[in-house]
Amino acid sequence: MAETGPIEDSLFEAPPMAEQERMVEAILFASAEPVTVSDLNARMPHGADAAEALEHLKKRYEGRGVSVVKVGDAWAIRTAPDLGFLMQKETVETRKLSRAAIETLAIVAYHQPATRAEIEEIRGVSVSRGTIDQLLELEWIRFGRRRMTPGRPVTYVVTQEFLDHFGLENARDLPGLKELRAAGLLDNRPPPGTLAPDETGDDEQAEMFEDES
Amino acid sequence: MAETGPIEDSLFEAPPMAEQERMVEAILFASAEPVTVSDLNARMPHGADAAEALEHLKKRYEGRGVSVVKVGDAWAIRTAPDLGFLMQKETVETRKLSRAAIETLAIVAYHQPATRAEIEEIRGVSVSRGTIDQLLELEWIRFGRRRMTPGRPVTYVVTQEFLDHFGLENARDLPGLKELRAAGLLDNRPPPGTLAPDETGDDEQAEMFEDES
Amino acid sequence: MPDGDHDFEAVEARLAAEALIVDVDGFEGPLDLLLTLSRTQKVDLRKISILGLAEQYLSFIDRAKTLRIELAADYLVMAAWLAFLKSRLLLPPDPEDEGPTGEELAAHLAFQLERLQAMRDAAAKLMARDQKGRDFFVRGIPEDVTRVRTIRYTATLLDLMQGYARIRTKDEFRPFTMDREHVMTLEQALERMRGLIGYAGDWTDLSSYLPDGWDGDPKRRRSATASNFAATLELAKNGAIEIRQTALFAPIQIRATPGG
Repeated sequence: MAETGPIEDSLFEAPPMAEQERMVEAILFASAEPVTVSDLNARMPHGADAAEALEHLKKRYEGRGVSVVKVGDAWAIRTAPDLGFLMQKETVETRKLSRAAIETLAIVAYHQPATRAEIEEIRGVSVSRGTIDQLLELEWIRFGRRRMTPGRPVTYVVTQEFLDHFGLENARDLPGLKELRAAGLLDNRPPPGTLAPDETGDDEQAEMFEDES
Repeated sequence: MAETGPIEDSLFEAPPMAEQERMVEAILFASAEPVTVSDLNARMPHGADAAEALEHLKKRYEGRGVSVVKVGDAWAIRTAPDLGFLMQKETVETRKLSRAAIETLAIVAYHQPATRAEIEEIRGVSVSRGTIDQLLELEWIRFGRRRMTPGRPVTYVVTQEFLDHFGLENARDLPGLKELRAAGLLDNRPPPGTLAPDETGDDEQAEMFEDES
Repeated sequence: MPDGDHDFEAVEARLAAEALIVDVDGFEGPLDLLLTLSRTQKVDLRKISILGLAEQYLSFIDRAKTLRIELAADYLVMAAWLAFLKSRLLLPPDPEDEGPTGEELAAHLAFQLERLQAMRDAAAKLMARDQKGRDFFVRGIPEDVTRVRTIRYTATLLDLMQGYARIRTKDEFRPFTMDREHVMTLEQALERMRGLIGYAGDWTDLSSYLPDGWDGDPKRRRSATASNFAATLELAKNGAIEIRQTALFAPIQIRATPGG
């Protein structure tokens, strides 16, 4: 374990906050992917408080050409969206998503964790294998916990990459989520005459969104 | 890509310098390569002065965690040199000590001070230089006094570090054979590889090669 | 919908339906089609007339049939269900029937339509957000984190003690594995038994077959007994002898197979 100079010093005293802010700045600039607070702390000298340094850094970059953004429990630096027009060179041509894929993505995002059957129930049509595969490949959705109902179906949830791609701090910030929930449109309402739904569905969803915080 | 107001205006009038600075910042951040001043000017609205904006940006980043640096005749944002250590991630991998090393260490611990010849006699096979070196490097053994016999061979003894690692006050606290047996710590059967001396030799060789990896 | 505008709206709906039929492939299932049809009602989805919608859908299906357009099975299933729903909505409820009422079924269909519409709107809002790689960008020159790998070797006190014990007791183990003097091999026993078995017409204890000099020292007796037993099993397998044991742990007895 080659504990180098600065690190050894820090065993006794954390560097000043201004210095910690510089460190967080350097690490975030160096990474294209969001970096979690625990990763930051692990890379910074002992005793450093990345969370606090991040708050300072975020303020510092307000209104600048790049900004410090929160993605789930991680942080990243991204260019300001209003300057996107300067980046034609960097623009990534994404494969155009089918309507089925976009709707499936929205259903997973708003109803997560969502089973395939639930997606099909909402869209009124079967979900093709390719649609799910495409979203998995984009790393916008991933497998969640299996539902504790007969057949233990797999569930899908959205990923950090999804949040990052759409500039969301967490899944609770999805546009219109509150209104949809208030209107009961995210309820798992079974067709009349069928058995009661698995009650866990809603609970799990609530948990899911809490987890994201 | 919404071509918003300010850009259209800029066809006639350059954006304010603060805005130009933001633009340079965003472009330098997002570009995969250092960007020349003429490239910057080409990408920014007409009338913009990238060189001046760069100067402002460079000043702004002075003393920060990243800095605006000139690379050839182009510009880029780079980690501040003093924070380079943050770009290293130390991973500690834990490996089991090889059997040859454990046995050698055990002999030193039980028989210290022990010469290499004594270790070999007890183990019944020759001890590779690498095994001794590894134990020296781990600071679990060190050189003791030379034996006052012909050739004045070096001896090995265990270190304080060794005692700390194995939670011993003193090497004499190591249990004897009888106690080991009473405690059920003796294998009832010789492990494979100890059957014939030549086999052990092979074994050690194999371990030596593992050491190399 | 028996009001004055009815005819006009019906005509408009019919025209819309004609257009719909032409690109029936464009629909993502019956619910999608229903949602599109419901737009012709020009009301809030919450106030939609499900009965009217059912009629629209059924006439759509009829038209498709007359135009000999192949419809996927799920469209027809939906048509059958809507026909059933329509009858439920129109006929007085049967007190005997415990199933859901027509109103409940209609309410659920309305909920499904509203929910699908809501998800579509949400999807549109989502896609309208600033997107990475289109509106905002990541670091163009990420600096790789170089990994400095440190290997830490570990050993426990137990490893150490067992290692030492292993070396120091090597000699004690030698006789068991190395000393051929005290071992009777299966081959030896088999050869010997083959010679003796011809004389065993009556049941005889297996233990009596131990060769001289192998029944005293426990180590030698164990080895000889084990090999003898294995040899008798082999002989029994070949049909040369029979084996019996009258009770658990009773002496094992053997005899030559009569006439064998």
